[in-house]
Amino acid sequence: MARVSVQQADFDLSAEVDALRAGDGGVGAVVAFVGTVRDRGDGKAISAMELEHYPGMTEAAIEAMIDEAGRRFELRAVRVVHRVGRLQALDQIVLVAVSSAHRGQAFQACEFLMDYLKTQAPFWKKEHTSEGAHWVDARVADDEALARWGLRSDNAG
Amino acid sequence: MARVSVQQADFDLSAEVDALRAGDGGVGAVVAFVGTVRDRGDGKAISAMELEHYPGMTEAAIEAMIDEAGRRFELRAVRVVHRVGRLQALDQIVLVAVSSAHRGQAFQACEFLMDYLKTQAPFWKKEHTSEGAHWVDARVADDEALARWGLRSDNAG
Amino acid sequence: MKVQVRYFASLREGLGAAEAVDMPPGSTVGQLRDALLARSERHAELLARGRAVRCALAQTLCDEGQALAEGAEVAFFPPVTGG
Amino acid sequence: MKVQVRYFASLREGLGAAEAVDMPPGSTVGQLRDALLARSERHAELLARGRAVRCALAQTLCDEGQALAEGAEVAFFPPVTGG
Repeated sequence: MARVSVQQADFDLSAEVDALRAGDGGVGAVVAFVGTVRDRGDGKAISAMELEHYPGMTEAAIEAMIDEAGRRFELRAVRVVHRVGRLQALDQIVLVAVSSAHRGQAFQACEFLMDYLKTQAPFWKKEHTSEGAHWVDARVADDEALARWGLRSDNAG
Repeated sequence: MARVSVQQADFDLSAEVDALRAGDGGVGAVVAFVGTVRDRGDGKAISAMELEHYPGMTEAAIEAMIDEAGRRFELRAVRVVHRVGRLQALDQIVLVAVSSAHRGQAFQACEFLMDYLKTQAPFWKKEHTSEGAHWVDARVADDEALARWGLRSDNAG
Repeated sequence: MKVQVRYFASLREGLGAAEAVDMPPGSTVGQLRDALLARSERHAELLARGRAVRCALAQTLCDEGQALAEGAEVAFFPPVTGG
Repeated sequence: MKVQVRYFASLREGLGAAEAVDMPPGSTVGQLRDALLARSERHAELLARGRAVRCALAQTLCDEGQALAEGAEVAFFPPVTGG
């Protein structure tokens, strides 16, 4: 199974996690993160979200993050799915799923990958609200989240 | 939807997470932990696992843990499913799923609940291996994991 | 006063799922454990003070200093290992 | 030497998805940005030094000191906001 998919289509959480741990009796813990489109942002109703990426670079960047996670944590397998194109409120955006023998490693690796992805993977979000469309601003808090892992990011700042 | 289910039946991860966030446009992040039966323990092949619980107390204990998680973290919803009875290697044992507006809170609450559940919820595991059946020993590491949240456990010790 | 005792996991395998015990009014969970220890060699072995035995009163984890009331449900079991 | 420039998100909306630029041998990514700034008022506004613009060379995040080679693919885009 590919480790990384960037796709317009929705994903099925059960199917992805089943494939992640298929036949691997060494797995004791799976941690899955699903990011979803909120229906409000800055007090305005969000009617749709557009996601753009950099084909080729995006996939390569995420592959490199997974390799780094594998060096830092004891992992069995990793799967990342990120949607692009036009999404609606409540749609799924991203899945990061990690399997490990032990839960502590799985939790850490999954959060590490999300912090990394948020600040280093070339995706851009455009929110459509009742007051028009605008590109979402990067958050300093996301750079700070990555800094906890000893990695510097100046994405937002 | 009930927050806690202790059941013999397997669970479907997608269905549980869909129900958790159904119609809730405030959710931006879901973290789900799935614990599974490994096929080896202490170098011996595990052919089956039996899970026993204390009906009534188990459910009440987990409900209290969810209340505590709700006081500590900004959560939208929580769902815990724990299986009992006879399981096979690779079967799903437990699901802890948490929804929140933000990923950091969801990761922390999910790990907090797992650390709590491991040391304070009345479940007992019996492993069946090629060399016979034995009750699984509690781990000091699980008490230590709970201690990180400022909660003392002397379960293993 | 009557109290209902329940066992789980290895204690249930050795002592059965439940038994009723008559205790003097004002007894504690620890005094109940002492009384149980005297019931049989099996009890003496499985509930021995050196062993890791946890207890719950009214379906809440407790320590042995807790006082019992008429009809109380007390459970003894090994350290928990769920998840 | 020819380099291929790509834009994403708000920069793509303002400047188009891609353009080809001829640069002197040995130029850096920063010198490419300078050359682009001079192309039009639109370029000058969207690639202005005061704005948060990130760049990638050969599909890897880079800084403006990186040297370009013939046929290089350079991308300019705003801070990323995925996940």
